[in-house]
Amino acid sequence: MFNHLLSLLIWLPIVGAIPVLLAGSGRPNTARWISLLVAVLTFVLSLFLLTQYNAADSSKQLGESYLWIASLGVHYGLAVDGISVALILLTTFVGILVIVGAWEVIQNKPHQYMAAMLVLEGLMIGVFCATDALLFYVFFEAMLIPMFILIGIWGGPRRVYATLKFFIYTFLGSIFMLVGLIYLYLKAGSFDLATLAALPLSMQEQTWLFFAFLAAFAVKVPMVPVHTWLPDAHVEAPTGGSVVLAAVMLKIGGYGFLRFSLPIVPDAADAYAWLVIGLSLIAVVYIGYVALVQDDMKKLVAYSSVAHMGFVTLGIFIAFMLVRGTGNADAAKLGMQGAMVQMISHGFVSGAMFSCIGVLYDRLHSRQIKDYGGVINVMPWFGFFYVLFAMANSGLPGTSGFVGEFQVILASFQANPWIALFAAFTLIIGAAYTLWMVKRVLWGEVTNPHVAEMKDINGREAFVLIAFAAAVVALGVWPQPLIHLMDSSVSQLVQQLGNHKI
Amino acid sequence: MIDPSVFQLVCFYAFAAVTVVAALGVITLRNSVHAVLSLVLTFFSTACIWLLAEAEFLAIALIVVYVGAVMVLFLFVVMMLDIKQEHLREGFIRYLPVGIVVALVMLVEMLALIGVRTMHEAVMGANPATAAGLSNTQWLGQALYTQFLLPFEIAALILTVGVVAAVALTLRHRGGTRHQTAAQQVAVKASDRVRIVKMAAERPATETPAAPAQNPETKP
Amino acid sequence: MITLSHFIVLGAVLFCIAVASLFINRKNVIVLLMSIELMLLAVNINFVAFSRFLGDVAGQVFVFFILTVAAAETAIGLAILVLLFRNRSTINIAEIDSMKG
Amino acid sequence: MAISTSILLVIALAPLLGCLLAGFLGKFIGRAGAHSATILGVAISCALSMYVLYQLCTGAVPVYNQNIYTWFEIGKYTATVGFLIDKLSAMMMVVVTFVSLLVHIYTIGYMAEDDGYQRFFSYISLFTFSMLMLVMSNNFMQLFFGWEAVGLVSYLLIGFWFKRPTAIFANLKAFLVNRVGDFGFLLGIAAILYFLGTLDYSTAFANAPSLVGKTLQITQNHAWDAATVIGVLLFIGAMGKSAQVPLHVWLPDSMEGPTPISALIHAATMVTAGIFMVARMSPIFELSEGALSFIMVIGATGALFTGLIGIVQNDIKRVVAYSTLSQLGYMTVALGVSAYAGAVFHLMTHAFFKALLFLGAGSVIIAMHHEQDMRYMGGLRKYMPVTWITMWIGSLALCGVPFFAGFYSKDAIIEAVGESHRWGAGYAYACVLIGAFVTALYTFRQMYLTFHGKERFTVVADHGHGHGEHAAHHDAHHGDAHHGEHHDDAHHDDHGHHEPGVLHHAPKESPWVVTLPLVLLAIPSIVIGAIGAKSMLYSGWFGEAIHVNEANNVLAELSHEFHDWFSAALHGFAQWPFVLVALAFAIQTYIYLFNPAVADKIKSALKPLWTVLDRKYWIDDVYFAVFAKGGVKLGRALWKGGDAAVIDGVLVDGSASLVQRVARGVRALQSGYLYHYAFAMILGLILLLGGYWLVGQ
Repeated sequence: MFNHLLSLLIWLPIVGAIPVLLAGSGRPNTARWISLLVAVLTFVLSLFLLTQYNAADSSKQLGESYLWIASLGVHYGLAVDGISVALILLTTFVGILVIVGAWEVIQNKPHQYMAAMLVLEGLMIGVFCATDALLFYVFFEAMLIPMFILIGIWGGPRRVYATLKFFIYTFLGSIFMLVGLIYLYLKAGSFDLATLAALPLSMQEQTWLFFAFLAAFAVKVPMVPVHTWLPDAHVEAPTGGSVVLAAVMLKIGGYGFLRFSLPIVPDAADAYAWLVIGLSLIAVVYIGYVALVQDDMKKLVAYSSVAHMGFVTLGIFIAFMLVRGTGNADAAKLGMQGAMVQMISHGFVSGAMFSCIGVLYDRLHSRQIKDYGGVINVMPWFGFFYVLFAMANSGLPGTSGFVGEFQVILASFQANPWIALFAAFTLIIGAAYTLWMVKRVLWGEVTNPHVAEMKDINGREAFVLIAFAAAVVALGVWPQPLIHLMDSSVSQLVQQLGNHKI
Repeated sequence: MIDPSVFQLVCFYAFAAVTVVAALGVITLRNSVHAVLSLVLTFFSTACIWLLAEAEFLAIALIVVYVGAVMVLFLFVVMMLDIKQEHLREGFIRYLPVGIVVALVMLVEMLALIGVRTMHEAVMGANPATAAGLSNTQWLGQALYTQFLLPFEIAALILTVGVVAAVALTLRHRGGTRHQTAAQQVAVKASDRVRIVKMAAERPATETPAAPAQNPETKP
Repeated sequence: MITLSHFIVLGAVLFCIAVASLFINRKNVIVLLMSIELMLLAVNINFVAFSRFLGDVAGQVFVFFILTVAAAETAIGLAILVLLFRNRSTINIAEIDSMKG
Repeated sequence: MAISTSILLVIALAPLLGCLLAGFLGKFIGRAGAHSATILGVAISCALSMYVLYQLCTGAVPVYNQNIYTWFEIGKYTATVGFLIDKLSAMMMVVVTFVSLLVHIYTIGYMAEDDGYQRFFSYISLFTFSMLMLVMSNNFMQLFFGWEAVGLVSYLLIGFWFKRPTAIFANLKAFLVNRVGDFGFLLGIAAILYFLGTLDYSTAFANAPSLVGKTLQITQNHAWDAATVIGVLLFIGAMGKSAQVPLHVWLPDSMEGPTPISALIHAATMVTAGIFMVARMSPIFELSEGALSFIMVIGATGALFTGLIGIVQNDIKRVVAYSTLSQLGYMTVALGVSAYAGAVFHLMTHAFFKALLFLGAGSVIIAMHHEQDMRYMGGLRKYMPVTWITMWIGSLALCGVPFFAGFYSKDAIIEAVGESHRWGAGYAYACVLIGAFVTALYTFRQMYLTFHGKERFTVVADHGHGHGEHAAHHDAHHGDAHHGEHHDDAHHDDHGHHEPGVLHHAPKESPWVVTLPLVLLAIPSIVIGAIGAKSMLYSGWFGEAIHVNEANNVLAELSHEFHDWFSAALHGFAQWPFVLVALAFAIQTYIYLFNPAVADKIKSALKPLWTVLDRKYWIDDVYFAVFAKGGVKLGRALWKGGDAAVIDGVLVDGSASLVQRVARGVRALQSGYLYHYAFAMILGLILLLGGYWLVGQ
């Protein structure tokens, strides 16, 4: 079984979606239970990764490779390293929670919703496993389809605009990547990522390729100024869609930088690191201010996601300045690890925040902050979780939100104190927008009579929030296991950064 | 005695003239029925020209299939539909110059491209069918049933599809007609016919649910 | 002596007449359909002529197929025409612009 | 023999366990269960802390410095969770757990009728845990954890009565202002990692001398001294947490929280975390004259100017709050002149007497049925003698009257500043000296207004209102205009009283759970100074924990004059500070006991000055206008201008509408008429033929 563990992880949820669909709208509960079963099975399977994966070994493991398109030499190639394992676990973990979270919330065609979620989960795992660039691309693009459906069918009133924007934005970005990949294929005669990483390229070629990859992944992350699809998509998406989008899909952008920009075009990435770092800092400061004034909770959290993902790109690209500028490989590792931890942490925190907003939305059918106020009076347990996640969102030590930001700030100070200064600004602005929202939503007297009728969270919602809370606190109190899991892979990446290709 | 080649040439010119005149008639005649008949004439004289080219089978086929079937279909439709002719002739005069100019330009271009002058030299040689010791029909038939068997079958299929499509398109379902659907009658189940409803003999008195316990932490 | 050019010129003339018809009979679908028949005929003449002059059976085989397909096409075209007339009570193309972008 | 790791773990985790029990199982174990669990946890913690301190004092054990577990390890960078227990941290642990224990007990009485009883206990136990993590830490990461965690608890507790707009405004403000400090603090930690390559205290301090001569490149041709950068950045963190000017604005507002919290967090422990931190980092601060001067000037400014505001306050808790600000200023000045031991010593004595004053004020507030305005008090001494006496003890200690605890610490600070030759020391000396006078002014005013003079409240027997009506425990505040978004709501709190100064029962002494802590705090407020002065201030009691360069050691110079606690106190009567206190005592006694009308006359005579003080130098107003409103305005401008207009409007939707416009133009070609299409085809054919022809030519 373990020989094909990765394939199993990818295809179990996708194939599992078929019986869910077949269960049909007539038997929604059957569909729900089947999809939960599939999601749990996938999660349990993904736990085997921890035993099967040898964290001490930096090479890619659990590999599978079959010739897929013989005429192009495309392989169905899968393998994982520590970073992939962490992200796959995040995906399967969130996968269960979105199914549980949508249990009775989705009344319209629940079987299709669940099936879309499962397919999406499988495809996302595929992205994290693929070692063949074309396979990666296929998963990368295929992912858009279930997400498109999720937002387009179960979304809010402006879902058509949001889905189109989401689709066209991401699609436009990835087209550039495809062109880049084709160029690389013509040059190297293979789509294998390891081969591409070893391919010597001139600076001019690297520059073109770098911007092609940047277009694809910057949109996905998203980085300023191509972030505007995210708030719209989040606002219109159903809760589960938002959770998956924020928790896992955004990570694929960061992951793409690691798998493509860094090893394939290291010299161009180094030359343009200033650009990415600048954009990341703009994300932290500018988006922080923009988030401050949002009236819509989901939009606020969406903007805060952009700001937090700024730390991911900052952590990844600061590594160039450290390795090539100062030669401090350990600091580069610190920054890179910070970026990785931030990705995982943001998965939990933003997922939890969107779940919380979903809980509120299910009761009042509004996401406007002004419609709430004094929620703690009627929902004390909910209030506990909301404050916990808000604190994690504003980077309180002891929660996962702190770890990544801390490491990235420490690392960026090694490169340039000014970068650290702007990055650390998140401490103030992040707390400001998150807690101001908490203040307006949670505290105070109940002013809206509908709020007074709201019931505290039920067992199902409690399960979701407790699971997120456990992850957030565990990672915040003891991040070392996660860091150990990714350590050798990050070391190898950092080592690759130093290799000049010209 | 006339030289056969000259006779052929005369025949060709005659038939070609009829063809062209009839074709002009097709496009200019006011009455659609006349136009169709004119088209029939065009086909007929073309068939004759094909006979000059010793393509007997096709010539006959053109007359039998086209004139005999397709054109009749045309006529049938034209006569069946109650078409107001005047209306359809609007713009005839207005667009005539354009049509002529375009047609002439195209003709010139085509002729120039084909290189009519050089082709003038190509004289009809021996009939390949005769050279092979076959009639034209045999010659064609052999090719059709050997070399072109698959396209031939496909052509048959296309014809069938065409017929089915034509019928499907023009088929009219009239509302209000009552007819049986055998499939439904066969597929019926007992549960579709009788529904057994269980009901309580009397309804229990409804109780108001107890008010939920107040949470002390939230109470002001 | 009949040369290849005779046939080809005849074909070209027929084709151009059909083209002209597209302009002057722009409203009448029936005539338009007939124009298409004319065009096919013009092509067929060329095929037959080339087949004869080059001694290649393929040309005539092709004509055979064209005739087949044209027959099917005419049948469907006329069916559409009937349908059109039934629904719109006209075959005036000027009134049919549902393909408008 | 060494300090046992398990004891330390129990010390840290016992309050956390109590917190979790009270917080999550609060409903299940009930009120008694909640307070028993938490008090037991803190009591265990307190007893063990005292044991650890005892062990250290007797010299039975060496300094404990061990890691518990690795938080992260990346290359050469590691962050651990561990404990460093020397006398400095042990003393802090005792102070924290002792005051916390008393506050826990006091809370039983104070919060008796509050719905959030269990929640409150949970919070204060969580606070105790966080504060212990802060002081016991042996590395910067854990320090930052504790640092932020106490901030979180402070946030939760200030907003404990979350229905009150002023409370939830104050807690947001407190958290954000603290975050400004933490911003600097985090950068300071990053700078330490950059220059010293470690987050561990002992390694960092051992490497600290290597900072000398190092610089941080700020611009191309500009560099700052490394030690100064680190020092200033770390101190910015202390400015936030310890409410130093100009980040002091949150502390007075934090009085929105229940009084036990004001005593525990906003007087005795959390706000002194900054002082503790600077003392802990003394090996680094000692390397930078610039940073120390900066600290001294900031502290001196706070000591004097926030004290002045205290004079005009009418809310009993706010007077104490401003006095806290002022005293924190004193501690900071002491840090600035390298008298770290003096600062820590004052921190300890202050913890006791200020907690006493706050709890006493709370006792008064209970008696007055949650009336906090001193203008409606007066003459309370006969109703509540225990509170009266203990508060006088606290006040005398605060004023630095000889023999009381405050004397030894405060006098040492003032003298140390006098001895210092650091840049700005003259200004600092003037500030702290005048500050002593100001301290006495507001302290005696408060005591007289509250306990002496005529009763300015009336008791109306009204049996229509049961006591339960007043159960809504809201420490409403009066006499202080609030500059928040809820400016107008500030006085709309639902309140036991609708008319100020009208009570339905006569005030009476508080129950024993309230007075016991007062008495227990009064004792150290008297004696701890005499006991600790010689050893802690002048004998290098802290050992390696505090490092002072020989040239900066002002306390060592003072130690020549100090012989024993008794003669020092006698000597103190002849010193300037005491003269000033006595003068203030005379003035206030005259005004408030004999001629109350003078107060109003002075007030109207000095109207402009009074306004300046009443408006708190307009600092709050400026901050609110610039940072809060300005931030929102900037955010809105960026959102509407940047995101909505430029990115979405021009680039995203703009490109879409461009395509749309082009398409609309092209759409005209698609007329839908067959003959148009046919014409297009023919045209194309003609062009194609023509093209071939031309090419063929």
